[in-house]
Amino acid sequence: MKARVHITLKNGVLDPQGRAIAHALTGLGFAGVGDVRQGKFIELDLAETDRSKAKASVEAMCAKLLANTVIENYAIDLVD
Amino acid sequence: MKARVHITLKNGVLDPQGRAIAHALTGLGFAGVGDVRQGKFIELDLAETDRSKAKASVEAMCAKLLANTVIENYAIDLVD
Amino acid sequence: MNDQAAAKPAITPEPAITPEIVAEHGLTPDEYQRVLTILGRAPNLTELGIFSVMWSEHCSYKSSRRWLKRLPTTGAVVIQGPGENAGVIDIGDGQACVFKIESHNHPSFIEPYQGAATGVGGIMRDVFTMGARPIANLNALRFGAPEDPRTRHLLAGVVAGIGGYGNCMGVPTVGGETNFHPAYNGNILVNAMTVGLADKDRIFYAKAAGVGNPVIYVGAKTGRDGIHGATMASAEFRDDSEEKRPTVQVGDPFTEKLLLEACLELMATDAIVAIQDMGAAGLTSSSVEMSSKGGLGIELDLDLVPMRETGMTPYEIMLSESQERMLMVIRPEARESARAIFEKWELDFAEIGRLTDSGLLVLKAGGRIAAELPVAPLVEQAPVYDRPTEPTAPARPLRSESVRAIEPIAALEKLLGSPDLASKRWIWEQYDHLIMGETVIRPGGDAALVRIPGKAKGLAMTTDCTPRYCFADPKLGGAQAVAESWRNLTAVGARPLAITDNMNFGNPERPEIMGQFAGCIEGMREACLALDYPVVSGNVSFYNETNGKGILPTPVVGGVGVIDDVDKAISIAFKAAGEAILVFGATIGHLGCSIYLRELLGREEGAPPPVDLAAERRNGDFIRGLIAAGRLSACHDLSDGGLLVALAEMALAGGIGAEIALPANLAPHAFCFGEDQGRYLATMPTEAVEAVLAEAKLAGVPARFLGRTGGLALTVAAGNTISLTKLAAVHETFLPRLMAG
Amino acid sequence: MQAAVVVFPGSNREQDVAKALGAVMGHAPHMVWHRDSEIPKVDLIVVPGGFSYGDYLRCGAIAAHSPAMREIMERAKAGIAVLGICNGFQILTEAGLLPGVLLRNACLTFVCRNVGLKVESSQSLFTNGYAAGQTLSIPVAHHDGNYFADDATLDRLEEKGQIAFRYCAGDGTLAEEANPNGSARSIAGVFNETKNVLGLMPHPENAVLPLQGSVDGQPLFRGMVEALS
Ligand SMILES: Nc1ncnc2c1ncn2[C@@H]1O[C@H](COP(=O)(O)OP(=O)(O)O)[C@@H](O)[C@H]1O
Ligand SMILES: [Mg+2]
Repeated sequence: MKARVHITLKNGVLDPQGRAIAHALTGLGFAGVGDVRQGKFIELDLAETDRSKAKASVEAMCAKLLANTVIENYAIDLVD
Repeated sequence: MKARVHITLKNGVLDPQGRAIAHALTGLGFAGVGDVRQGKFIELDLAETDRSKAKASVEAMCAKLLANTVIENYAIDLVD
Repeated sequence: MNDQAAAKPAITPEPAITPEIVAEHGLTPDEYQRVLTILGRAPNLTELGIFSVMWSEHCSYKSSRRWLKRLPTTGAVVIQGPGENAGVIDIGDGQACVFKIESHNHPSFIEPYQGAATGVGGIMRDVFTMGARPIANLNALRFGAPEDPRTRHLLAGVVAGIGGYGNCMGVPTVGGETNFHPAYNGNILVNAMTVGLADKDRIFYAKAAGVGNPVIYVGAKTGRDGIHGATMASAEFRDDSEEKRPTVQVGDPFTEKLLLEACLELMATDAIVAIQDMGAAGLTSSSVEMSSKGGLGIELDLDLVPMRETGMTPYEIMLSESQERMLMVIRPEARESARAIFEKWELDFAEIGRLTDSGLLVLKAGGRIAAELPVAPLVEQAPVYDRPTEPTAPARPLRSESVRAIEPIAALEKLLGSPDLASKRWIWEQYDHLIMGETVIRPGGDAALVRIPGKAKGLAMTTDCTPRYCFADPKLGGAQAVAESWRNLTAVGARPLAITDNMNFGNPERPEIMGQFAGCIEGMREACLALDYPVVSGNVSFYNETNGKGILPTPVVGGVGVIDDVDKAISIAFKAAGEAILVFGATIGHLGCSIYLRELLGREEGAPPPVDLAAERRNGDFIRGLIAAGRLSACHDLSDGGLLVALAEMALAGGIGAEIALPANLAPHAFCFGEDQGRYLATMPTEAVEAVLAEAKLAGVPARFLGRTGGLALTVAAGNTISLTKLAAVHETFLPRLMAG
Repeated sequence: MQAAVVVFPGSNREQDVAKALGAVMGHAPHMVWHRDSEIPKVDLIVVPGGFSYGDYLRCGAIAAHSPAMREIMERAKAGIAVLGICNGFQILTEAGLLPGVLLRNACLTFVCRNVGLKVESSQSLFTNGYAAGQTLSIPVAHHDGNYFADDATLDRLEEKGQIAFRYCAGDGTLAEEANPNGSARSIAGVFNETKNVLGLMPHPENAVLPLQGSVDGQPLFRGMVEALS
């Protein structure tokens, strides 16, 4: 099964990257661009077929490696 | 309205980060991790309220700046 | 003043101050009493927050001040000693070198990448605040045991963070040191040093002047970053503090690069009266520092502060540690020209207040007074503690007979691959150490050497400390740290000028820790005096302690020296085959506290090698003379690991082997791995040896012929040999293997 | 000969290259701030190394859309020489002036060290100071130098002699270990089809003085100045 993980900065954590993008878009003439936040999108192929087991192990992956839980949140969807 | 953009590497484009993640996960003892791909997830606040107009302008942002279409695909969802 | 304060009390509604709130702000009941006396009333929360950060260990140096006074801070080259954002020394030709070291230990343990990155950003701001362009960065790192599960993650993050920030700023990171020891498992050390260059007559200070002059905020916007960072850096870790994490500061090196260029552009004009970066305790310490130094009052309208988040309270605005911000006082007529410069660099520029003659810090928000505090007492009446000290018990000297002998080559092979002696290439290749194009001696040797643009002369720089010596004998260890940095500068041919220091210790409320601190300071004092090597800046980091277990006392010394002609400088690398190898300084084979003892025999004991400052100076001055006269081809000071380790490093650096003989009067392992101080290894053409030995004798500098360079192997006392290929493999594998997991 | 160095917010090797160029030209190049879409009439435009716009989003992506870049594209099409070094190379690829892209280094870490470089072609105004096949020692200092293009593109580049430099071992042989960032076919620098645009990751501007440990970057600047004077 496949796991799709979204990793985003916690609220209030500075996102220089997002700010630079917003600034650049405005510079390119796109009007009305407000706040921009950039996160990561990670897709994993898993051998695991049991949904709940897969969920648990991806949870662990996020906590251990994929996300920096000090400043980032993560969200997991499973697709089979 | 809000736009959520997923930017992913095209097939065949090598993904050093994705590969490193897969390797690290296996090293951490997670079994059955296959291919891993890392992409970007960008959230934009837009002043635009008209769906189709918003869609069109985000399309243009992706083509022009947010994605490098030589190696990347993009997908756009709008949420209001 | 108190009456005034009473007349218009702060009226922004905020929770009443309870003993719990006071405690949460790290103020003792006595300290709070002092606040009440100063104000003649109870503070509101914002005012309490301001007191708590200004009186935190980090900002007030309340436990260390009394001891820091002992350090020699004056000398012929000193333009500005401790007390400003960074130290300033005269390097001739109308130029000044501005440098300082700063710790970011706790933040780096919590979030290694951002903690280290913002540490580098902070120290660079300290240096360019004074009008200097940063020309080099260094860093001193201490991690826990390599096998500790956290070490790899912390090391990877810290190195990436230092590189990520410094590389983007375009400042070369040219040196540092990295050690591992279980004592740092729960408290790593990340000390960052920046060296900058300025015109002697264009140094900028924080002293505010000119009642009515505008107070200008420039740089990044203010968010809720790292609120209470300053108080955090002053509180001992408990395991759960990994849980209740404060908002971590995130660094934006891109914005800092713009801030650097904008500030230097403005500093080329005469717009600036005073300038102060917003570091720990951001707007609070910068505004208080500027006004107190100028003996003036300051009035800020917090509604004018550029904000990144909505609904921030005065408390949050004053305590935010958002990065890449500066506070300036400028001449009113320069307003528009100054604004234009910051707008060109796409940075915020906001006039948020003015200087007053009231002697008060007055904060307005929403048309009300959010805080009103007398500036002078806030600074001058900050608590100062004379904490009880308990001297470290003298270590029992260790008889070298009691130290098992291991065949030198076999021992060398193990030592060169051990954590502290293994190559740190994996680290410094992640730092851009070549940008600016002036790096003459790169990382991997003794001191780094950076040429001064457009001149023949260069600045040598190094960071050094041997914590295991400091633990066994704080006074000796303090002296040794200063002496080793002096020696590293000398080994490349530079004249050591001055130091900056970063005192990393445990909980100062424990007498034995204060004893270590006092001891190290005394030792540093003696060495600085003996070597004419004053302290011009520094930083203290206490509470590096988890669950009552402190780190090894780690007084890191950052030394800076000058060489008149960089073409005369020499590196550690062997340059040619068939050259003579000499050792200068007395070798008696002192193995107490040695790496040999720890790494090969698992023993951390004995007294550290004695430091004879007179000999140190004699030997160093002699070596420097030889280098200046172009009579040496390579030189390396002897430190961790001793003679054979240094010889191997020289051979590996030059890709040329060597053969040396062992003396009859000393046990091989003592001769090869003893850590006697004040020594150098050097190479020279054979013809030169006789004269050099004679001159050394005259100068009272012990010197002895060891052997010759040549071949592709290291050979000790005919027979025992190892190929450079094999040595290089051992030397270069440790870190890459550790980091690959 | 006249040259311009275009400075973006976050550029940081503009002085290094200005010094290296100035030394051979005998006078300093124009330093052009990115917002001035007016670039003076020059024979060579340099896009220097650094972290333009913090390397945010993708290295070079944001700078590639600045007014200055639009002007540079015009000049390049008109045959003016354009040199992109490191971040400059990334910007030129993002702008479509050069084929391929530069991905994160295969090792994932920033790499700063002298590398071996093999000169693939001396037939250009940039490389005429070298002999084809010559090996050089030049520093790299980047996080994203992993050159990537599809095989068809790579084949075409090879056929048309558009590969300027390859990473190599000291003896000139191409080897995995000698490739610091995982670049496809060890490619370190490429020309556009008309060879008036060169992009490369290594920093010849940091290898022009003896004190820098190598002067192998010298011929590049000397060659350019001779060709363009
Ligand atoms: N964290 C670091 N950053 C940059 N360079 C480092 C770091 N750690 C070690 N080095 C470099 O590795 C070399 C060896 O360090 P060290 O053993 O401390 O030298 P010494 O014993 O002469 O003080 C030095 O050139 C030093 O600059
Ligand atoms: Mg040394």
